[in-house]
Amino acid sequence: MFVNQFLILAAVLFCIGVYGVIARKNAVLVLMSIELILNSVNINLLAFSMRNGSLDGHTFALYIIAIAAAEVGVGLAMVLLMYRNRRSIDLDELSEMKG
Amino acid sequence: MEVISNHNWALTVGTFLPLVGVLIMLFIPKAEEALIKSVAIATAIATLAVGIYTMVQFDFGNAGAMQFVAEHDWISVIKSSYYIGIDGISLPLYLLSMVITVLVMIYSWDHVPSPGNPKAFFILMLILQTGMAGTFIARDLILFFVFFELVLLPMYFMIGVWGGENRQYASLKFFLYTMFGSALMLVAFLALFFKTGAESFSIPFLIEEGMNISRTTQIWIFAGMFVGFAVKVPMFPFHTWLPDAHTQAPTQGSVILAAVLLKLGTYGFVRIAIPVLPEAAKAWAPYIGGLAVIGIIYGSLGCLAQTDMKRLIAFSSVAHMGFVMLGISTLTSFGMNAAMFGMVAHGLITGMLFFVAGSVKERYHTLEIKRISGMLLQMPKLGWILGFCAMASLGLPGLAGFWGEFPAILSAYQPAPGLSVNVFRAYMVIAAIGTVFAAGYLLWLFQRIAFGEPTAEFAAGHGHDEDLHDVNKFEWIAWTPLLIAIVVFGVYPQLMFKVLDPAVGVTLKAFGG
Amino acid sequence: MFAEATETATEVVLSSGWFLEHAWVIPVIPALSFFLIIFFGKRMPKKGSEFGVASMFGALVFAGGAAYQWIQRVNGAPEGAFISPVVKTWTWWQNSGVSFGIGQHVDGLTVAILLVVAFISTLVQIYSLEYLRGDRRYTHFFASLTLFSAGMLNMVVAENMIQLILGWEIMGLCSFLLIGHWWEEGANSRAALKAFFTTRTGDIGLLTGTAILFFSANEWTTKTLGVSGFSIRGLSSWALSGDPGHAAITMGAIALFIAAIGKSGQFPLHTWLPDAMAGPTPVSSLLHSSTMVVAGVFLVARVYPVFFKGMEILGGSANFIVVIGGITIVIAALLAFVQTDIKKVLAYSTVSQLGYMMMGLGAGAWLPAVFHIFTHAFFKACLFLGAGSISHSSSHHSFEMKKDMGGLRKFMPITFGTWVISTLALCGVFPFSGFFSKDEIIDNVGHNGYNVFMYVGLAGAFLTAAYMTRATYLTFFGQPRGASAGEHHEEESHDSHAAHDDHADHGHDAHDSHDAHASQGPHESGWLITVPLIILATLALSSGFLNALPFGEKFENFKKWVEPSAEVINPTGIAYVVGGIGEARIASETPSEESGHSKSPCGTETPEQGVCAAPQLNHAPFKWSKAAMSMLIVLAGFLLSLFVCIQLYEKKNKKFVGLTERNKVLGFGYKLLVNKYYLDVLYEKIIVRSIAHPISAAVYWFNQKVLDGVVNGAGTTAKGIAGWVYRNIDQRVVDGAVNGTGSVAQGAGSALRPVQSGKVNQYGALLFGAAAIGALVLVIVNT
Amino acid sequence: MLSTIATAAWSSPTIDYHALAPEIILGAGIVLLLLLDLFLSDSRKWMLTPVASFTLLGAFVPVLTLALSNAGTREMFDGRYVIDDFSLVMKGLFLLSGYVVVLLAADYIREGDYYQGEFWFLMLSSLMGMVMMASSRDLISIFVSLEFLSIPAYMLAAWRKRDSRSNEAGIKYYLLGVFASAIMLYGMSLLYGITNSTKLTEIGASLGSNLTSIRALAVFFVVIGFAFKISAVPFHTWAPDTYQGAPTPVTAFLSVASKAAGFVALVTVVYVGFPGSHAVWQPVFWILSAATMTLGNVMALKQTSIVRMLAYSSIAQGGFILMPLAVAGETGVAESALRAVVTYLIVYAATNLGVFAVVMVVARKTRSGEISSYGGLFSYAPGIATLMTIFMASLAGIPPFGGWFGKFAAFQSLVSAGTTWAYVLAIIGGVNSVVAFGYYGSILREMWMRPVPDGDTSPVPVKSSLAVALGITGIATLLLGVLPGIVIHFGDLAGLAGAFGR
Repeated sequence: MFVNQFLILAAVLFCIGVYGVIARKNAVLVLMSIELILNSVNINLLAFSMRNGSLDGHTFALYIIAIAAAEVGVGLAMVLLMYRNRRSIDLDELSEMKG
Repeated sequence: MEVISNHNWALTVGTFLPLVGVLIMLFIPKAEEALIKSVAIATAIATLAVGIYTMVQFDFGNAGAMQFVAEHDWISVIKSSYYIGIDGISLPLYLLSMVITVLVMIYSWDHVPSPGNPKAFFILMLILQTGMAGTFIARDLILFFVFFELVLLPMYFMIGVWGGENRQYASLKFFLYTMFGSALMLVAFLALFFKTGAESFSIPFLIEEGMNISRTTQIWIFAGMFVGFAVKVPMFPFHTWLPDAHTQAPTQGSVILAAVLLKLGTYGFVRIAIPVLPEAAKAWAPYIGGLAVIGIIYGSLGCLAQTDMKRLIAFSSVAHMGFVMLGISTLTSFGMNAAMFGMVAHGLITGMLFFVAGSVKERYHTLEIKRISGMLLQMPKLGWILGFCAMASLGLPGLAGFWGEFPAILSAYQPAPGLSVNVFRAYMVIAAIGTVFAAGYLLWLFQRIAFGEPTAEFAAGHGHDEDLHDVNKFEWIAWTPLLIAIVVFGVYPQLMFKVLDPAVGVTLKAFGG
Repeated sequence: MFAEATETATEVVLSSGWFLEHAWVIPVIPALSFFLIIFFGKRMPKKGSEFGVASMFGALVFAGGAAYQWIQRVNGAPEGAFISPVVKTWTWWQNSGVSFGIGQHVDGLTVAILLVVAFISTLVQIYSLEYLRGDRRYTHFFASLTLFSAGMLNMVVAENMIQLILGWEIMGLCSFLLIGHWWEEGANSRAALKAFFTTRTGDIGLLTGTAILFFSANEWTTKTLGVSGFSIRGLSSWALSGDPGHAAITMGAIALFIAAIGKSGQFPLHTWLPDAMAGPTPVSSLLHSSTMVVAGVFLVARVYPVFFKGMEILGGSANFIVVIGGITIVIAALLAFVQTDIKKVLAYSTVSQLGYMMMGLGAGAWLPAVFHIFTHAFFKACLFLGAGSISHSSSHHSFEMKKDMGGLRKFMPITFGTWVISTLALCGVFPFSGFFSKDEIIDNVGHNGYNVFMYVGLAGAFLTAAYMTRATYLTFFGQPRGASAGEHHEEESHDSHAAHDDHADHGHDAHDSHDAHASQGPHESGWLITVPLIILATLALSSGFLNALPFGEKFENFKKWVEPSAEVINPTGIAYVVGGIGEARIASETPSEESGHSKSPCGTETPEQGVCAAPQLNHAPFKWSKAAMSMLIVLAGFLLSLFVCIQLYEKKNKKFVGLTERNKVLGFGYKLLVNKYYLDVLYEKIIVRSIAHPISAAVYWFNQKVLDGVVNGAGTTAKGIAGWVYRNIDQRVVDGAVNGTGSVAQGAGSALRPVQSGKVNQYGALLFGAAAIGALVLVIVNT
Repeated sequence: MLSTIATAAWSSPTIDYHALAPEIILGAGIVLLLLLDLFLSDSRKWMLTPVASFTLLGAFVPVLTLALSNAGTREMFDGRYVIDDFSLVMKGLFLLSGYVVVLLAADYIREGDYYQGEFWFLMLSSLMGMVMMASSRDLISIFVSLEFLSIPAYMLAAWRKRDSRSNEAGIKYYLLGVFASAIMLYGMSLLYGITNSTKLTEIGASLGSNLTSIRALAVFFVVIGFAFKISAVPFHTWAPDTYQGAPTPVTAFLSVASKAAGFVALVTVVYVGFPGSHAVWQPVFWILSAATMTLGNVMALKQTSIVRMLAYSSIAQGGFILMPLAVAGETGVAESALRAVVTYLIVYAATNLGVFAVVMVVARKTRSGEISSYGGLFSYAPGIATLMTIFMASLAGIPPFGGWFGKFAAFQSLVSAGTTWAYVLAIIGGVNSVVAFGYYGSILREMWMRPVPDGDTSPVPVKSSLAVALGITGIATLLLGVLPGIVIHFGDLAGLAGAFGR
């Protein structure tokens, strides 16, 4: 079958996501990049699930989607909080504590 | 090793009684200083009483055997048990620790160093007592380790809180050194445990099994123990914590440190490292001996370079422990006896010297040798006691020091079979030269401090007169026993050799000792 | 082999006695009284001195008793047989299952020295009652003095080396205390330090030597005699048994001899002796007559067989001991010439006399050497006490002969008389005691083939006579000078204790008394001082007759009583054996007086059976010719010196003036007159100046600069090294390494802090970077 | 492939309510709190605290009963959710440390002008996640419980809304946490792909011990996910900032409970999931352990803020706990390694909570988080100072306080492996334990040997709840040190190690 293409796609998405997390200073963009990674995972799972012909993958993916939603909810809430406190969502400003 | 176990409660009580005292003291308000002190001293004396009872019950005819043995489960999972006992080697040190504690406490009655707080001070001393006594009776490596470490914190605080100007550095240094040593020591213990089939930590068992370990492995395990004990002894080049610790520590701290704590290291060698790992001991002996003689000469040179009385005495400890280690490194019962005697003698003498140093400091508010002079004119008794201790310390026959020093030198002439005779004979000569150095720095110290006219700043009528009083009541009470002991053991050493000799013989079975 | 020995042996029980059996009590008495003085002395009416004197007297009585009973023991035994020592031991300490004893080993040598020591000590203590009256540390002084004697006595009765070392070191300690008695003055305490330190340096040898001998001998001694390798008896027999390997015994002997050099002030370790004069005079007299300095000689005499074999004495060639002894004789004697301090003259003379004893021992003249210890003790003590008496009563506590003495014979006849007698004894003039001992040494040295050293000895005799004459002249003849003339002069030339009693507790009366002395000028000392002098002088005169060869055999008691015979004896050593083993029977049949080839195998070859306790020694037969020759030499020295002295100190004023004047004013015709003085000039300038001064001055320079420098220098360099090591190695390297690690950790901490930048992205980057690297590694590894 | 779904017969899972009792009680408590928070008036919000604490104690009861009812291991959902001794011990640990945290937080929360309700709610939920984690034996359940315990933790960290530091702490923790779990998920997906199962036992079976690069990758990524939770270097970066910024009780909670949870997950995955592939994770753990303790200690030396120093200290401690895992694959070591980890976790929990209790007590007086504010503490508050001394000594591993035995156990299992690497790591550990005293000692020094900074020597007030917390932790620390036999019984669990039986 054509599992490999899915895997490659997932890998690419993963990398893009990682890049986003590392490179983006904007909190929201970072959140989105993380979502990207999670989705790459989902693709992986589904692809494998298809190949192996078992449902665990699907189940796993569903859980991930659900939890990802929750996470993003919390995440956005925090970003909002951050915006309230400092009128900015630039992560570089979050360096009050270091060393 | 044959075992006699009646009165097996005696050791447990003798070891943990101080902690009971601590508990009581915890409930006494800080303000009740007199009460606190009396309770502490009472506890210490009670402990000593138990110790003396132990000695009375001790079967001297059978000093080689473990006596008062008690064994209970402790940490069964790791096959470590609460296993204690005492033999001719432990007994003197066990008692020494108790006696010293009592005397130090009596001395502290009116000598609590700043910043005061006798409650904490006495509590720490009692905890120390438990740790020291426990180390000498432990027959299980883990138990030994726990007691061995137990003395660290109290001494750390004693130096760090009640010490001199540079106390914090000194205390930390003392602590880190010892901890480093004991970490490696612990690893070595564990390695020993597993190499002997992970069956037990009990020392007698390990002595049976230890010799089956392959030679190279033994050497490595020994290395771990060596560092652990050598730091405590302290042997060159692990000695540099000692002068600082001694110089900064309060008098009581120095006395306990010199009299007992240093012995934990040498005791470790005699009790654990050498009997358990005979092969490794043989392999290491020349190097230990070498470091020992280096220590002797080096310590003496260090002494000659000092301008501070207390620091000088501290360095002299390095030299004297060098003699002890030389005796041990010969692996002959001759040398081992000498070493054991040397430990006790050094405990009495150097402890006494530190007492004197403390009193000098208290009176002159300085220990700078060149600032003090003509003590014999102002405080004849103190001065002559200093002279006496100096003589004892330089190994004058008829005083205790000689019996640790001379036989140790003697034994180096004929080390155990398998050790290079020529090397050890060279050590012997160097050590003999060391005795001359000893005479040099000690008399030099005595001459400059005690002889001559008082220096201008301390001459009569310069505001120091009320400080410069001679030995007082508490000092007499605290010192007399030590002074007497120094003479008695010096004049009739058989008192101690009789106890040590059989035990040493047993310890050195592996060497046909 | 015991069996054979005993079955052929017919045992005869030797007489003994309570005193002999309990000789060990002798050192114990003063030792106890030491503690009495320390603890109760101050409270006693006589400030503790009574304890000291009493105990020494007690010791003397016991020693006398022991000596008497020993003589009984000897007389009770057949001629020439071996008289076994009275040995007793109690367990003192044990090690590796073996127990080592403390006890007594009493034989002729022991009793002889015991007697002397106890006797001299007693007299010195009595003397000190007066001499140190009012001293601020009167009690301490007597305490130390008593302990000192105890140490010496203990060393003499010692059964084994350890016990011997015990006494040896106690003496060292007490010498430290006594020499530094007036420690308020730096010079004194430094001298004390120097004395202790120098002797202690010698002790390296003692420790090492004992160790070597113990381990080499122990097996044999335990097997054969059932005593440890420390035991005197064991060592002696072992040395002659042929068991010891050459290296072991040689090393042991050399090591021990180094100790002896240090203690007995032999060249080159003699430099501490003159400084030791800083102590009170009684101390000097005790130290230098019979105790401290004799200890070294005694050690050699005690375990003589060890040295006999180890040094190959009588081996034909010169050995270490004899050489050292010889050098010491001359060096010291020359030094004595340039001293102006009377005590230093005596000090050097002591060194030189010790040289004689050593030379004697080294040359196999054991008996004369020991006898010389015996006689020397009396006259040297007498001389020192005499000097003390002078300074005490006449020269206002100065010992400067040139500055503060002179012409004292009129004022202090007793002192003068005793002094002269002792001097004659010292110079070895017939029939004074010195003659019988010193001359015997020289004689035997020659007889045993050490000819060179015989001449050294004679030269020594010459010099001795000369410098003693000079000293005597300066002190007792001529015009009173300085203090003796009643002048008050500056403090520093005073003997320390006078200066110090001023601010002493009970020192005022003393001070007054001294002023009294000064004001009333030179006078004879009190009876507490003169009586000891007289007694000693008497003995200096008479003691020689204990062993006066010239008067035939019945006068050779000392030899009979003291010298152990070289019999081959039953290994048990206790039982005394008549005959038994072949050679021994011969030996016992014909007494070995006439010198020549030894008849006992001891010392030469090893006995097939039994053991030897002493080597076979030769004895030079007495010849008047030789005696006369040495007498002449002494006389020469005496006269020459006297003459020179008179020229120098009596007529020196006229000399130059007269010469120059006559040269200027008168002409050539008066040359003969001038020549008379020209001879003086010749004698003085050429002989005295060119021989005495340059050489002895050179030696003195060598002594002060080089040897002294070595001793002092050793100290300073050691301290120098110490300082350097401490500063650089200890503080920098060793300590630095430790602190270094700490700072490294700290540094690493600060170095790593940028990692914790606080920036989320960087954290993320780190996180993933690590992950990626790890992943990469794993992938590579696992493909 | 739909056929597979069709053919899959439905069988309703049997549910062991006794086994699930802790979770159920916890859940009930959470709901109760939520409702109470809704309906109670602010004046009576204090009631929430006792409710929370009693919920925890209540949940602890069934843990005990389960432990005593020696019915062996109970499995649910065909072995995907297991209650064995190991999980019980860990549950107990979580619940009790949770209880202590409640004690710590009680006054803190009441005095802070924030909503109490949500704090308790969040904390209990997080605990719920941990309790579940202890039993999860399936990738999915592990993932779910991980997030269950993490998400509330993120919010707790940011709980002091108007405090920018707290906020920063939350966001950092959150972003990195999510990122890490994303990477972990990727690894899990690969695992699933390779083994076609999410059940750990099956994964273990099919992974076997033969490795390919992809398997190694999968294992490694999963490990990383948890390495983040236990803040192992170099995945530790969040810890110091978060600990410093978060409210102190939360910090205590994170540094003890959530770290423990991370270890539980790690141990479970490694022991049950990848017993065969120790060739991968042993070196990984070796490096992590060495790096973690070294860097943690070294960084801690330089800190001036006590909380931040404690953060690094807890990182370093994590490194020590990792030590035995670095050799867990060697034959016969697994058991002792597991024992060591559990023992260490228990001791560490007791000690560290105690430390934070002291920190809070002192902070209430000095109003400062600086180490220097501890100057002269012994002179005016000997009791507190002594307790702190005990805790510090325990953390430094000095007998006779608990810590020494934790370290001892770790060293023991290391040495029992007997490999060179094991010895090297042991030496590194030894050296580190010495370095560690550098900063633990510095606190002792402050308390005993330094003067009081502001001369204010008025006695330190100790709230009853804090006093109880101090009492519990103090006694526990001492007891664990003197009679380690007790704790080792809990630690002595072969349950998981059985996976190494082959």
